[in-house]
Amino acid sequence: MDLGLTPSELEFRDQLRAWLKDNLPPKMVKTADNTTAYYDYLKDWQRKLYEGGWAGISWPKEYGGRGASFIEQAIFQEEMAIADAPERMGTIGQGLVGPTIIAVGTEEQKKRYLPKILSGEEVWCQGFSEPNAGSDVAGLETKATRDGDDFIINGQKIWTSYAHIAEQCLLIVRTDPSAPKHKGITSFLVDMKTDGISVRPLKMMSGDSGFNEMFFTNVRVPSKYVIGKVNEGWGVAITALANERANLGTGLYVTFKRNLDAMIAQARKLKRGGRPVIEDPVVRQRLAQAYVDLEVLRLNTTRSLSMLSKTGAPGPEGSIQKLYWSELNQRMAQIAMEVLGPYGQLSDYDNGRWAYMYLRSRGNTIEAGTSEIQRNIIAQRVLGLPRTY
Amino acid sequence: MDLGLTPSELEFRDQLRAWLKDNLPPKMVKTADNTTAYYDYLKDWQRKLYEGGWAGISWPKEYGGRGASFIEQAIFQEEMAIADAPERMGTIGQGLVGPTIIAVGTEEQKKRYLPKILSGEEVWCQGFSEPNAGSDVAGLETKATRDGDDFIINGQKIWTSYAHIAEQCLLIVRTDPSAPKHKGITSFLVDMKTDGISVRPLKMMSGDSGFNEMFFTNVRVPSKYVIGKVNEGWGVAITALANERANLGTGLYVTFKRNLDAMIAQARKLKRGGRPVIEDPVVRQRLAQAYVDLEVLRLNTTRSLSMLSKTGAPGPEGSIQKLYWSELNQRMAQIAMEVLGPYGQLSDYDNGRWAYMYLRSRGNTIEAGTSEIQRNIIAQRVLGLPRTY
Amino acid sequence: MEFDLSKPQRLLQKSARDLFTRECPPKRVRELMATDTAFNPELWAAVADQGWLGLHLDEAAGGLGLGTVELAVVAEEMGRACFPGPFLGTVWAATLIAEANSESSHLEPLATGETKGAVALVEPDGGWDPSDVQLQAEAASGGYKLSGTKAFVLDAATADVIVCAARSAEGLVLAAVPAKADGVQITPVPSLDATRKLADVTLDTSVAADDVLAVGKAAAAALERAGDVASLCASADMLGGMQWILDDSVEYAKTRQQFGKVIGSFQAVSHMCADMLLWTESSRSAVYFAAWALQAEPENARRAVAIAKAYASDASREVANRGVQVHGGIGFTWEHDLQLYYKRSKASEILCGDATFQRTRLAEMAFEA
Amino acid sequence: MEFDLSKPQRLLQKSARDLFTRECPPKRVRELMATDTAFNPELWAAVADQGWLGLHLDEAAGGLGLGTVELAVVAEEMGRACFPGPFLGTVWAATLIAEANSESSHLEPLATGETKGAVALVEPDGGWDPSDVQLQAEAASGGYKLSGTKAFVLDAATADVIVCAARSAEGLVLAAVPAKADGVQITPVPSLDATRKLADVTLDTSVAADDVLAVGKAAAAALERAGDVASLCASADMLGGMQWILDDSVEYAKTRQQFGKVIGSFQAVSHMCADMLLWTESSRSAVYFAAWALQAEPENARRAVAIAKAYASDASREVANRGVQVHGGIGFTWEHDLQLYYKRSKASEILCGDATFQRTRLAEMAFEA
Repeated sequence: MDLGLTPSELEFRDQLRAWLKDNLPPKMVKTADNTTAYYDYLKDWQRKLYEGGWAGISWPKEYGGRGASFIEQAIFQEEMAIADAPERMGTIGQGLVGPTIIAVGTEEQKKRYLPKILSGEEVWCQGFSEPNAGSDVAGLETKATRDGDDFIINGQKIWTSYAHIAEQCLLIVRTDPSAPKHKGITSFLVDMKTDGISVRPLKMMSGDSGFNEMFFTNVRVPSKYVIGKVNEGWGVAITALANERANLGTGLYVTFKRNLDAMIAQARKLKRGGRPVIEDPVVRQRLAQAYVDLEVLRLNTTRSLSMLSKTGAPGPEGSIQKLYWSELNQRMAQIAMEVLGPYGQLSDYDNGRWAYMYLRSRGNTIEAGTSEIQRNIIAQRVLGLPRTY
Repeated sequence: MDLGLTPSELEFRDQLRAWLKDNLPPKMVKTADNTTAYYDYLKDWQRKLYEGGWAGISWPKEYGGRGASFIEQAIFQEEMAIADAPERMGTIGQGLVGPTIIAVGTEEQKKRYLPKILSGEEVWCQGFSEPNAGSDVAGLETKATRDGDDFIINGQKIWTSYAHIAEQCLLIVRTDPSAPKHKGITSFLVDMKTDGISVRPLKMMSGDSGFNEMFFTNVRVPSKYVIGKVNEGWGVAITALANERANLGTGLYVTFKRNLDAMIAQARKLKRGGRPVIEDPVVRQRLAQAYVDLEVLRLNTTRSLSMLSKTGAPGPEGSIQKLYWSELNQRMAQIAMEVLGPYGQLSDYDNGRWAYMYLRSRGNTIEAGTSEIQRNIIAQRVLGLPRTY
Repeated sequence: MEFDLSKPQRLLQKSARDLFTRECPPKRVRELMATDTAFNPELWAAVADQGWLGLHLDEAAGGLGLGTVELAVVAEEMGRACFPGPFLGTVWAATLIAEANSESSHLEPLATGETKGAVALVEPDGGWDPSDVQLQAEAASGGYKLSGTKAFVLDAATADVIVCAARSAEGLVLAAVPAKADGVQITPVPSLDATRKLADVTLDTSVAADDVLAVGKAAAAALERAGDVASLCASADMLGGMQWILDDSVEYAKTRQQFGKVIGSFQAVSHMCADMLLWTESSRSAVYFAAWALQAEPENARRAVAIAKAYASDASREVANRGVQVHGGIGFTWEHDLQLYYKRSKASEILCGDATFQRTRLAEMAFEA
Repeated sequence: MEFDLSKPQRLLQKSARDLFTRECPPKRVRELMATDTAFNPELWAAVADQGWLGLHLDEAAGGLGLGTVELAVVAEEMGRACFPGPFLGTVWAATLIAEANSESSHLEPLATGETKGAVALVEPDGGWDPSDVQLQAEAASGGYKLSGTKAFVLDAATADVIVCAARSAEGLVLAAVPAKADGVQITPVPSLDATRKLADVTLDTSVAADDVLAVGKAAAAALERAGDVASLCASADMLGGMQWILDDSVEYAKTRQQFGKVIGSFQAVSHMCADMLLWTESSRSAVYFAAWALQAEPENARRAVAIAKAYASDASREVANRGVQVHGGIGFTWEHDLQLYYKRSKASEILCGDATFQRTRLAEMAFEA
């Protein structure tokens, strides 16, 4: 075990630090009201990273990545945290679709899609869930029928993050209704400008619209946009979901650490009963608990990237990360409320970030697979316990 | 809603107080080492209660009870708490077997058994669980076969509290192996001195032997000891279990309150880092949490007795009480450890009561139906959700 | 002894539930949420006509002369309906005036719903304890001059009269300040729960002798006692919310299908529902007892109320969290009514002091030798 | 960078596991538990022969010259085997001496296992922080006279030498006190974990100049640093215990049948196992990082150790609790080995300060501006 950096890793880090020093944008905090401006901000930052050669650290060079190791990817994230850099743009494209295309896409698909993911030019969404297929993703009903060399898609998707701003969609649909549930599914890479796709933002309880409903009415997609093989798309979906679980959390340490620091700053600033909140031993315990849990998140993430650099592909252990970060963020939101007291509920206080965080975090244990689904995966695929559903 | 007492309830209370003033024994705390002496202490106390007319408050007078209401039973428990009286003796007999005999026993059985339960003369145990029938009680394998007017019982029971000191046993066995699981079971009232019964104490992790294994080898029991009807014993078991859940917790407020008071006294006495532990705001929060939860236990219990006085028979809501008190006692044991710091682990400190409580409480969410079984009952029978097992 | 609602209390419960079902469906709640005040004159009149704004106050003061149990019954139903508007502010203010000076001319209009009220207690650096009050009250021409800022004042934006707690050389001062008086500035502050509005109140105003309700120990005692009634209402409101969330979640678990079964047939879901029931029913025991103690056992009332508020504050947060989880994505949308209860639950948790605050008080009451 | 055991570290892990499987099966653990000291000369020799008592100490001091990662690897395996006897007390004492005065003649015998040690830090009214040390040290004839009582001293009953922390006019004093010295009274105190024994130590004894290891800041620094090593060992021990409990519970969930199915096919059980895995693996990340930081990044070590001890203390309690619940009745019996791990887990949680203590320290380290 050696958490120290090799000379080349050190060089990587130093280069990155130097680059960040010159290129880091001013800070911006996401709230319920500034969604669009915030996306633009992240998009600009992504382009800057790409142009500087700092996008897709572990992706192949020929597709716009840096061709470095997963370790360097971990270093990258650590440095982003230290520099208090903006969170990652295009979670779906970078975390889920890209790795899936790298794993199972054709050469043509890799060349066509990967660089634009890294440059931020194309934002992706993921058309998996449906109204009657939430936790039971494979229960999907959206259909594609053959028409010559094309497929005609009809149906409805829901909970598609970024669909309202996305250029592309990784879509799974049923192509053989007579086959068993998991055997008649095909995956597509679909241009969101294709005729017949409409998107309706779904307002969340937090007031913003991160999720969408998507409706497909006779959407014609040529077969060259199939990824993987026809009727074997469930395997593609599994790859995508495994990458989602493994990757969604990795960039979050940056965001969470920033939140904790801001919570500590609030505790220093606010008084209750005339005394600074930070001096309250009960609050200190809670903040320290968040601090411990957050450092363990960092270590878990680094450790799993170190493992990934050996195995190459993310496994069911990603469910541990997903379970961990989603429940941690909810605990942190609750601790923020305890720090802030009555200020926590105010929609305008500190740009509304705390009230927003409290509400938004509630979705964490639902999106990208509920905590119950993650526990199912851990029990079944990591521990070898029988299926329970 | 009126939690005030009626004149006759007030009279009951005042009589009880006067009696307690003259009859309360000196205190004794249960530890891992004084099991036998402690039972004798409780047995003496039970006899005193019986002779004073204070046993079986809500049981019919003709069988040695007081013939009073469930409300008076609640008042009785409240007064026992106020007086810091010993906990109830013979939980199984008073809480489970007695109410079952009252509900489904013959007149002869009532006359024979009930008074001796109340006087403490006969301690009861409950032969339900088996090595392969724990949570799945109806999966029992102990068999009884007809031999003229007798039954011959063979098999093994486990987790039978008090079996090592009990005079009588409420036993359930399989009398029709060909019938569906729940249809071939018969309940018996069995004298523990009958030939062929042997008892082996099961040492618990806490070091004492509250539970036992019971072995039945050709045990001959005349059919007059059947309670309920042959092959309809599962209904008797259900009645017994419902009473167990409803009654097991009611007397516990006394014990728990005494523990909390002792914890507060410890927090006052012990110092950590030179300061009395009671001044530590983190510990105060935890103690106050126990205080709140404990008062809610008292209120839940009183409320459910008040309901019972209308319905007459305990329902599945008893599972709420069981779930509540068992998890509360574990939380309190944990809080005790936080109050005591390193002293908590010492087997001799304060007569070893805290180390014992910490270990013993761990069994609370297993005995008398695990928390998982209680949640099943609540979900299925109170909330009307489907069966999940 | 009967630890259950009496027949008349059941009738009151039913008529409240019927009225809110009829007059205050979620659609109306949402319309009012979107306004600045969450106030609707017809809805207000419907409640005032029932006498529910003075339910527990003496008939001489314009009330119905019933008890705090009846008040809790109505407050629970309001929670179950997410009833919008200044009910709690008005009841709190009326109770405080009744406790501090029942002769005050402000009392009857509040008790009958003719006017609306608010209580200005907490300050920007303060807490929910009366001892935290620092807003300056200087004796002037028989009355007091008040100057300073109050924060998180519930229902101030709709109030006709604001009962303000201040500190003078003589100790605590309680003053009835007309909202339109010179030197009173009310600034709405938007918050999670849009059904009941908060505001900052800045004061630089003179209060006439008549409007000084109480000073010193009498003021402190009235503040405690009225605070207990307000805490009870907040707890009962949470109880009603928990019941709604539980019912709705169980219903959803019985109908929503995944993997070819209703989700309630998975233990992960059904056991969550069982825990929700435990928290809800335990809260009910605590809230009903506190309601009864306030009217029948004043010596135990503070403790009983603190227990109810502590327990229900934690329980209601957990029930609301589990409710969203049982629903999955749909429970996280703006369209689903669960969000109304989720947010109101958080506001009630904070109001009058959260569980940590209550436990701190209880430790003082229960642990000192 | 590699966040995983290296090949030699894996080999060490395997040889430790093999040795304990062979030499220290549960039957032997139970035999030793029942003795006054939990000490067995052959078992001790087996470990000493491997050099594991001085694993991380310099070769000059009789050690193997390996790092704290290797120490953690062995400590984890000891936890997994409930290894009885004075390993931790001896390692702690040797580390403390090495830090305070590596020239001391007491060091080498401890590092080679020729003698056994203990550290007397906590006092009856004190805590785990060196600043709590109050035991009196009075300068006398070049050395010190120590008087007072130490409590909860791990492995004192078997110790040949007890390193005692005391307070003098010159600040903290660290002294190596022979257990058999005049005026040293060791009173065993039975506790939950019978695999590692505690004792009270009463001192009224003189320490010669040679046995004074350090005074003032040097003493405080050595105490901190050796305390971190002891905390690491306790955390690694808990990690090994968690792994055993997890493995055993999962195995049981796969075989035990109820209602015609293995109990692992019920979500209530399988989700408990999933949580146990999460806690165990997260503890592993924290413990391995702390082990590495102690040898490679001294400036981050204290923080990393406090994080590991805080996280593992809470996690190990939860894992142990869930382990019993998964097993049901059988897991609550004396016969089942789970009880050994359950009790040892609690003792390790307390040792060197529980999670609350660690969080208090971390707040000081991390939150001050």
